[in-house]
Amino acid sequence: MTTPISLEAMAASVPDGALIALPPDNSLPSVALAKALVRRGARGLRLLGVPVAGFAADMLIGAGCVAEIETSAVSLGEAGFAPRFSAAVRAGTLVVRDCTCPAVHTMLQAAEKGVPFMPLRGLIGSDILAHRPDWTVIANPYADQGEDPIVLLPAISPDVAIFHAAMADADGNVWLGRRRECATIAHASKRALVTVERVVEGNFLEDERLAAGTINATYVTEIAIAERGAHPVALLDEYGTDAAYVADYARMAKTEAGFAAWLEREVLGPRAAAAE
Amino acid sequence: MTTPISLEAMAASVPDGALIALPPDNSLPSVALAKALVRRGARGLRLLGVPVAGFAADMLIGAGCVAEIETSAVSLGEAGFAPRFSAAVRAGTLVVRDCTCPAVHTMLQAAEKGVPFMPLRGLIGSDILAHRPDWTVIANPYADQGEDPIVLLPAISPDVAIFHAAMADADGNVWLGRRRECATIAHASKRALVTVERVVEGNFLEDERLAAGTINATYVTEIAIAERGAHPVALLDEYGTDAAYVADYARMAKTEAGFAAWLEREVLGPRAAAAE
Amino acid sequence: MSEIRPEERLAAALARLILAPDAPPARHIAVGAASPLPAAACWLVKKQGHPVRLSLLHKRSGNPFTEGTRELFDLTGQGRIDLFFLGGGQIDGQANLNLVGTGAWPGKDVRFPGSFGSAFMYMMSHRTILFREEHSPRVLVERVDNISANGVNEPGVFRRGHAQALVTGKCVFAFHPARARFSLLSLHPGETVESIRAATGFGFDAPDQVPQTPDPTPAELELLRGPVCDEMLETYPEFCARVFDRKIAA
Amino acid sequence: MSEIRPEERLAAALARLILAPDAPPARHIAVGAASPLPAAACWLVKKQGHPVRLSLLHKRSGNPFTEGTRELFDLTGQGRIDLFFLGGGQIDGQANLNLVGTGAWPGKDVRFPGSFGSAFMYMMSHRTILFREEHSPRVLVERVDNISANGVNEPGVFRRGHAQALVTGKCVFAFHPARARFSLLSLHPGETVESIRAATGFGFDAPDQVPQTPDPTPAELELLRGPVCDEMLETYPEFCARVFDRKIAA
Repeated sequence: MTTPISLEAMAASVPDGALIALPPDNSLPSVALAKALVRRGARGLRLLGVPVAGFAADMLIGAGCVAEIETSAVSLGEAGFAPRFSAAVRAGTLVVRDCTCPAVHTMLQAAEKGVPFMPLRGLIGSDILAHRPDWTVIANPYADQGEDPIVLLPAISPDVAIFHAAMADADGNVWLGRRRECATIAHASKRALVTVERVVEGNFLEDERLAAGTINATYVTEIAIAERGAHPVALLDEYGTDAAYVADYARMAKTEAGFAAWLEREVLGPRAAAAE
Repeated sequence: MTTPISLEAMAASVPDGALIALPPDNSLPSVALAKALVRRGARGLRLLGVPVAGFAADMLIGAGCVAEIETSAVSLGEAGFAPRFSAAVRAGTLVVRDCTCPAVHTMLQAAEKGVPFMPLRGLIGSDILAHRPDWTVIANPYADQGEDPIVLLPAISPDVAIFHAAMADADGNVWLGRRRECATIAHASKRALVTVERVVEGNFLEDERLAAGTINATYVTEIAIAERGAHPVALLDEYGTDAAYVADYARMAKTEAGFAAWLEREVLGPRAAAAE
Repeated sequence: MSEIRPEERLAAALARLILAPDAPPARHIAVGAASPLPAAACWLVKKQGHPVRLSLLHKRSGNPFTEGTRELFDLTGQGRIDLFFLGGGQIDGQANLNLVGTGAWPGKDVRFPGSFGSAFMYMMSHRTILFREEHSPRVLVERVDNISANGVNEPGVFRRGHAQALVTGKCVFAFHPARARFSLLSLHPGETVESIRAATGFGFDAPDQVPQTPDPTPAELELLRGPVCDEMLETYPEFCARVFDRKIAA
Repeated sequence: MSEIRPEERLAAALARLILAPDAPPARHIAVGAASPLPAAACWLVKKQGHPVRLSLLHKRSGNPFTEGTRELFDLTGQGRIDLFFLGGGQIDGQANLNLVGTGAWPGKDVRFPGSFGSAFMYMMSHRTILFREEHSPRVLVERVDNISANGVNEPGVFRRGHAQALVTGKCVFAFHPARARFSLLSLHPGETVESIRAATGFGFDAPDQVPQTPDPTPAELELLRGPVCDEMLETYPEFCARVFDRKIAA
């Protein structure tokens, strides 16, 4: 049985410097917890975009919370390039470890299986590989002929998985439907901090309709209730993307001053705090 | 849009000698299709138990349909040892490739990812490994120190995946809830033949409650309707195990004559055919 | 029929490449790029009655994947994706793609969003159609600053497919993996081989006679403006409003 | 309290091993063996108020896994399974397990069902309790005919845990991985070191004084016959009827 904690207590439990895995904007990021991390003044975070990063990552970078990011892309989708990410790359204040989507999934799946590495096809000839001294190319021992070089990727086990789910049950299981990359992230990570819209009675694992979209409580370290916790990102069939909110962010965050004003209004200021 | 075919047409589409992946008795085997394969007189089949084999495999072995089996176990569960499997091992008429559960999953996951191999911990020191010349031990290239030997398992891509699902929709997607090993089997296999209790309107992928337990039609080659198609095995929350039926099988199949009588009564005879 | 819009010509050109008889069959196409034109081309092929499965990664409802985003890459690894579309901030004469950025790694000059799955999809799909509307020496360069996904590989490296073609706002190039070079396939109205050379940073081959990229047929236009637009309205409302003058009913 | 059944003693002995203060904590236990006794022991620990998570693989409803059976092995690979139970058709003095069969590989003499996940679980769980009610030279052998899962490994092989103990119908052995040997921990009523030696095919160490396996306490018996039985009725009806004289209400 898991008792929900507050969003601020959850943010406080994430240490500076932690390696944090975040799903992308189409797969249930906890923007609410990202805002709480900005409020607590987190520093030196290392982000892993699974497999890409979006709104929450750009905000955390802009707020100075992030030292490193490993991801296949940072993008605001329809709203364009991620402005604070781009500025940080230009300024050289952010360590960027470029990746490619299936490599992120593969490194997490290796951790999920408890193996030190997993192979992946492709990648050979890309500068991504050339810039990853932690990736290895070996000769495929099962090759029909020749060397057949193939990339081995190391397992990655994030310190903290952070995502938003539709609901938790009385036993601490969380339900997020088909967004199963969040399950892989939770399996691979040392801790999983999950915000939810609501906590409901019963046990999702007893319900055949819900079980397949459920992450077992065994992987869930803490739950916090955050209504509309994915906003401005969509949550399954519960609410859509707030494109105007993202576009407004993209516009304001083009400059450091504009971003600071946005942060004050939406995250730090008294009006923002009251809205949480 | 997939139009269901008949069970007998589905059985006819499985060629002699095919490598067939079957889920175990707790995970939606299509016993109905296995019986149809017996009726069509299939020969030389190679079975893969994912990760173990049960009632359907024992029946297929007894009926002379099977040349080889790769599995982590063959068992009738509460009803004890699998009698026709045991007899075939004793008689030396069956090639048995012993495996261990996570190795079966890993070999299928390698095929699912399109990589030629995947590593797995454990296994070193077991005679299973000693009897698998197709498994390789390498030094872990990511070892902190020493050789750190680790097993590499080759990808396995069955010719046909066979399982039973609760339902199919109008677009040919099938739903089987949390029994996701069937999804992995389907992803890894060249063809997937799925029997279902019923076909319903709509599209499961449009329903957030059902999507997570759905296998996309892109992996489903053919669908056949087989009511109570898992019987005597349980189907999710729809029907339970028919323990008396399995116990009766276990008793009769102890001898070749008893098995032949059972087969005549339950699979081949006019009464059996009428019941399908 | 009203005037043909450039986007309609591009969609029809892409559709013809999808159906090219000398290419392997496109039974399952995944469309992940943000540009709506490849999606329009795929819908056009489907509405023409060809039995093709479309996995549209930008579709808001009815996401086809139930293993999360991993499933697209697994599907492609399995060899089930016959055709994919890619673009790039820079594309060079050997069909290398740069989605990372210009200047020193990882894009110290202008940073693009990132490579997404290109380093995998380009090698593991059976074929890829490259699409970039902007045709300029800034985009089509002699050599990309950074390679997100490479156009060709050394012999002995497992690779399932290559670029089939590159479609731009000015022309269609075919790509020849064996010699790692583009050749001019057709010119959009108003373009010449010389105008293309002037706008292109990389060298390419051109036959003596380069045909014009055909107009969409009336049947194609009818499909594009009707049933294709119907399918695209939810995902690409701005595109449908601009190109087809259609808006979602309030 | 009525007479103590042998099964009750075994369940209590298993529960004490689960809680052994010198063993790593059992926060998450998976029970996959067909025998109901390890399940009863786990429920006893839980009903005593210890915060333990049980994943019961034979539970008909509410299967804890949503990735199919793969998830148990992934969980164990992640190091999240603190304790597992294994048995075997043969168990030898180095804690090797044979679940394959006797005679030549793969069990030409008597074929058992097979190794299941033992070759992985035995090495990747933090600890394993071996359980086999039959205590005879046929089962407890000097050297197993075939090794499904090995008791110890060469140095340098990654292994997370070993057998903690072997519980039989006659006694409890402790296992010492460093010297790959069992020692006698306690004797069930009526047994002596000599009777154990006579019934055991492998050599083992024994201290000068071997204590008796304690009786279950009245509190343990009350829990076993009440709330533990309640939890087990659905999955193990025959066991509950035989040991606790309890049947599912019609």
